[in-house]
Amino acid sequence: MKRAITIILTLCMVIMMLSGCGGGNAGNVIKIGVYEPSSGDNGAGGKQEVLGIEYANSVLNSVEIGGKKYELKLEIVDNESSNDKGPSAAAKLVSAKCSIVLGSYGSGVSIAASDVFGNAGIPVIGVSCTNPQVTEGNTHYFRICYLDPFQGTVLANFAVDEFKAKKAYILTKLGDDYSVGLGNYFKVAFESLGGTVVEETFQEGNSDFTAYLTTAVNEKADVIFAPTSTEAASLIIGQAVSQGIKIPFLAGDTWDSSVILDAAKGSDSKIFVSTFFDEGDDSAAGSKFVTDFKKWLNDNPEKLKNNGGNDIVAAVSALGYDAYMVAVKAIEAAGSPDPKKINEVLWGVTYSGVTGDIAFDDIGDAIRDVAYIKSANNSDGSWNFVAIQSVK
Amino acid sequence: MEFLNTNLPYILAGISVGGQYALIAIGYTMVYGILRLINFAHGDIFMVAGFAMVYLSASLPLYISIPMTIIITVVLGFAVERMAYRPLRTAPRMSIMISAIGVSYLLQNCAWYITSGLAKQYPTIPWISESISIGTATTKIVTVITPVLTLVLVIALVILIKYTKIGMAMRAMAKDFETSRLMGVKINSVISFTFIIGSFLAAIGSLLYFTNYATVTPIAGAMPGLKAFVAAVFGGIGSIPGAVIGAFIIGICENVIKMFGWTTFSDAFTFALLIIILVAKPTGLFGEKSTDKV
Amino acid sequence: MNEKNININGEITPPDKKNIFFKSVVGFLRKNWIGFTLLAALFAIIFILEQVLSSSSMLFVVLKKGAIYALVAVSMNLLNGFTGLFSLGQAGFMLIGAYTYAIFTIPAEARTAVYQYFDGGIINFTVPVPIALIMAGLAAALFAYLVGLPVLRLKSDYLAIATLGFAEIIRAFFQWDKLGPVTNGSNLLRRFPVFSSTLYPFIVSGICIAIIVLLINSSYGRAFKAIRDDEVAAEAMGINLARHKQLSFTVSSFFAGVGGALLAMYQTTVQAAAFKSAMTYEILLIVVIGGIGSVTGSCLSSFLFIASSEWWLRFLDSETYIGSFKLPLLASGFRKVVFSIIIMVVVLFYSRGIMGTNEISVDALLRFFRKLFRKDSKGEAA
Amino acid sequence: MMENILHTEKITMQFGGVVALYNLTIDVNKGEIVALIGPNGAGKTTAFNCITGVYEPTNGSVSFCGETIVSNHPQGRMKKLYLGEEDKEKLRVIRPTPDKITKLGIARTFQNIRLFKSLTVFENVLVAKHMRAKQNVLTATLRLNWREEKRAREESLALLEEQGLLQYKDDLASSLPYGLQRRLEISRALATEPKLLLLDEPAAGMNPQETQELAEFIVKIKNKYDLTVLMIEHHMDLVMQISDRIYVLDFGKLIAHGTPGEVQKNQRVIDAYLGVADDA
Repeated sequence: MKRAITIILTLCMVIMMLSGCGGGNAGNVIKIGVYEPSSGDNGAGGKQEVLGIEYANSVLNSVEIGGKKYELKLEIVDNESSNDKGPSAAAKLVSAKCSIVLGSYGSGVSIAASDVFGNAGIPVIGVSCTNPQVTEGNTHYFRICYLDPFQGTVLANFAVDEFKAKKAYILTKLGDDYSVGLGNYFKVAFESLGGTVVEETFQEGNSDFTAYLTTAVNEKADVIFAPTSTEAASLIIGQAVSQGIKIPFLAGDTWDSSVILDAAKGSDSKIFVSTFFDEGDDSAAGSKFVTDFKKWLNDNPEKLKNNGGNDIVAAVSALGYDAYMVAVKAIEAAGSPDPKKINEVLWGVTYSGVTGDIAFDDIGDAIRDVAYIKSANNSDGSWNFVAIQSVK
Repeated sequence: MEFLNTNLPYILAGISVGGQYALIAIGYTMVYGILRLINFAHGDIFMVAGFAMVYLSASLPLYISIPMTIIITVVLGFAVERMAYRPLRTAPRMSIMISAIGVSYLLQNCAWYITSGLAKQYPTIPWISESISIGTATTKIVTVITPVLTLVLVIALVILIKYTKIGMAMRAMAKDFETSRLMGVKINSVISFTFIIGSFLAAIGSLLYFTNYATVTPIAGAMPGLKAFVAAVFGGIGSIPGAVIGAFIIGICENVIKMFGWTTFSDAFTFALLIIILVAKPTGLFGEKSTDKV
Repeated sequence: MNEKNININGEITPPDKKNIFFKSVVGFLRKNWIGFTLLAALFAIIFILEQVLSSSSMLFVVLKKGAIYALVAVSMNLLNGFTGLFSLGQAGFMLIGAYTYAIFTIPAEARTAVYQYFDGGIINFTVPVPIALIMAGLAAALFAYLVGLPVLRLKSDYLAIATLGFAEIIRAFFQWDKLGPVTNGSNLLRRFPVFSSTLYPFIVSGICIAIIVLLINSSYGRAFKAIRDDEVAAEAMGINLARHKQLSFTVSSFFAGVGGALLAMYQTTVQAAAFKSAMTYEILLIVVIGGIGSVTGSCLSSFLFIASSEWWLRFLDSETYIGSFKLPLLASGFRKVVFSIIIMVVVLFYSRGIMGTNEISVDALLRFFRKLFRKDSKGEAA
Repeated sequence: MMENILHTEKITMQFGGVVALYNLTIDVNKGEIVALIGPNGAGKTTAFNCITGVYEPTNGSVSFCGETIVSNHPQGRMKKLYLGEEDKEKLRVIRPTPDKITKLGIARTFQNIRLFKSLTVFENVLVAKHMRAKQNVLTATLRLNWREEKRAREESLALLEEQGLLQYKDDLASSLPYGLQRRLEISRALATEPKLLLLDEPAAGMNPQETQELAEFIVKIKNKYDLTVLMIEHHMDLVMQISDRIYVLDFGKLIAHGTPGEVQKNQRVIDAYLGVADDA
């Protein structure tokens, strides 16, 4: 018995080593790396982002450079939403010789892997990592979403405009750069608009939010700002509903997910999120994307499951789609699969995507000045478009 | 009165959380009492119970899916003991503990694989998920039911242990494992029975817990599991009333800490409490002192 | 790694005071020349590989992380395997090391960016990397000393839980907003100096492991093992339990701290949230798989562990087609399932780990090959 | 007048409600072999544990070579269980750990052999040398203590050779046959350089032949190392043959004391061992 197991284990090991060593780059393939979480805290969001990228790849899977046709192939790794697993996942992409990388959902992992890509000279397009530190001080990280200072300010403005809010309760997750960062920018903006804030944090793995919500009520907060992952969000909403809390919730782009709609459905909670994209967008590009993407989702049960079991288009999917298209544009413009060349031309790439026009400024951030505000419709479980908000 | 009005929700939440921890903590304390094993996988068995309910209730009515969930959990608890702990009965303590960590790792990863890492919405169980108002606080009925149900189950368990034959065997084994083996106690079946009771209570605990918190994730069992274990140690491991009282103390303290705004330290406080009690009274509040024979 | 050959038999050539140290060193080198040659060869191979292969190859990632984990695993083995103290606080001490290193080495000009919410932080000087590494160890050791005072009196499982609890407390403490000017709250620390060559972690870990091995083979190491085998008898042999446990705990934490600093360099960023109890469990599994009480086992298994989890098994995570046939089961997350099954198999069927309490040494290898050879010749004769 | 080496003053040891040892007063003089006998559960090993600091006695004190090494008094940790009268002058609490007592010069063996199972025979003896070395961690790790280490090794080897264990030096202690394990345990105790040696049932599990050898061995090492021996033993042959004096314990109390001849004739001892007539 033991001997048999030993032999099997050794064999497995040998096979693994062989398979681990294999995987060279075939002639006419350009690899686009996808550095996204599919497990961990941000797994749900990461998967939706990957869906957008995969969909884009199914729409456009080849590119012609100098008369030669190259196949575009995705190389997807799971960074496990974890800053310590991220670098080795990134190294996997680097060693697979990707020409350009997309990702990640979650700013912390993006920052953590930044140097790995940077040292290898591979450009990265951040899809929905909104923390300023991602692109700051380097030349290889770009991003196509807006930034937290912008988003925080937008939401603070919205809180004051819409609810005449004087006091905000901010709930952020410890150790989550996105959450802490956005909370901080909201606080700064909200205070500069004359409001006061109460801040609290929760630990990873926490599932009891009743105490936090009670504090929000006792402090007589006018709005609750909770930029958290969707997992925490659904817990917060559920417990708020059962406690009968009527204070409106505000949150950033992460809450733009069907998970939130499910949690809020049938209750009388008020949820407002800022996001990059609105499904009801009536621009030609936007509506075409929404229809086709939904069809693609519904044709693939597996993909539908990854989207959370329904075909509501998450903003991050749209962003993922755009990021892919920008990457392809850059490859075309560079006229080569060489990462260094792509990096150089990326600065000048412009693209009209489903989430708006994209061009990079001198830090590598997309120039964006509007955010969509949506609210959850509690009766039919969909998003209601509220406003396009820009900063004053 | 004003103080009570504003802070009632914290206390309520504390008592409810305490009840849920208590149901998990009993599983820890019973297994530890008999095998001297920290069953790190217990929290994950609790998590699996949550997922079982999610998947079963998707296709079956509640009156079938709830008993099924309990059965699955009990079978899982039994199987874990059978496959991961029994072969190591004579191995050093550390190996068994590591096996427990391995099982916990395995269960979490399997859950991750099956759910593809996405959080699942827990089904609403009628009546107990409705909201009620107590004084100034609004909460779910389950919050109120939890401590009551916990106490009822604990009393039943204490009676079982005190007055039945198998209960006597369990007590004998907790006192002296080797001697009870020599006296003809069927240790394997008693151990299996212990795991079955522990898993049963964990399944009930998961029903109450997830009705309250509504989302199941693969790591949902880790923190409650650890806290429940701390509660068991706090109360004096091996002692069932100790585990229950420890669980309530920890549940309430945790929420009181949040009430004062020390949210960063709410988990840390639990552990600080544990260390203080361990250093001051190494056997916990109600633990029995054992002296090593030299 | 082969530092394990160090083996003092008291056969040091006598008197002549002046030269005695020199002579003993020479004697020591002469006796262990094969080991040192192999070690030198290993370093040379890594150096050559780095010149030949692209530096981004997964091999180097695994080697770097493996070397760091080897150090941490050996330090945990010193405590759990050699002293018999079941401690689960490793991640906490690594955290202290990582933060100490990061805080004192972030260049002044980068501080405003890193401590963006805390006005650049309050520490405005940097120390050289080697000193920061030692400081990382010392900080962890100091903390371990303080923690050890109350906690080490506890017995086995209680000790494990108490140290686990301390690690959690440390983590919460480092995330505390009020300490933000020093620790940057719960945000990332980054932009500190990191290593690029694989040789760096190998050399640092190598030196540290060599020191641990020297300690284990010294009189103190014997005392530790005596405590592990039988506390009562050890005490009756005049070994001060409290002092020796404290010593082992502090030394182990020192190297965990250095390991934490190296890990910070490897990750290029540090964040308290990453140092969870899961990290301790991972290291514990490495120790167990390698064999509790075997230094070379810990080293070997840390490379295997890291390679399997981060490299070899990754193909299980992606859907794979052979022709048009989709391989079943392969999907995101499957890698971890397979990995945990392998771990369970090892734990259940090889509870002594790869090496048990044995060590790989040059002598043992030679003996092994000789035996193999003899068996072969016997077979031929028959 | 012989020089007193060990004196216990009214040691009482109470575990919860059980009094394991009550007001035990014994004296051991230099160069003697003294035996402590009594039926199972009489409190003999408890007495050893109190003397060597494993237990902290509820009451009483122990002095070694005229110096108090263990004591308890009304203000001590065990004050709730304190049984004696208050003695205001003895306010100093002495609560030594076993290692300090070993260092003073009392070595012991255990009833159920407690060797370091995963260490070799040589290392088992070498461990005992650790406590007397002047090294610290740094010097030991960097081998700056090589001189000391060398001496310890030489002494240990010499000891092993003398005890006839040299050929087993690289074997694991747990792989030795039972009799040799006993002998190793005694050698290990000798390596701590004791003045007083406490032997806890050294002849347990031995046949008459082996017991006889052991008797000679004990006398031999006593003379050679200038030792005093206090031993617990059930083999009456051995006890009667080599001990100078005997203390008899029953149910935690001292019931008899004297030379082998005296004790053998003592009616209480006979009752204790054989049971009172109507009991039997």
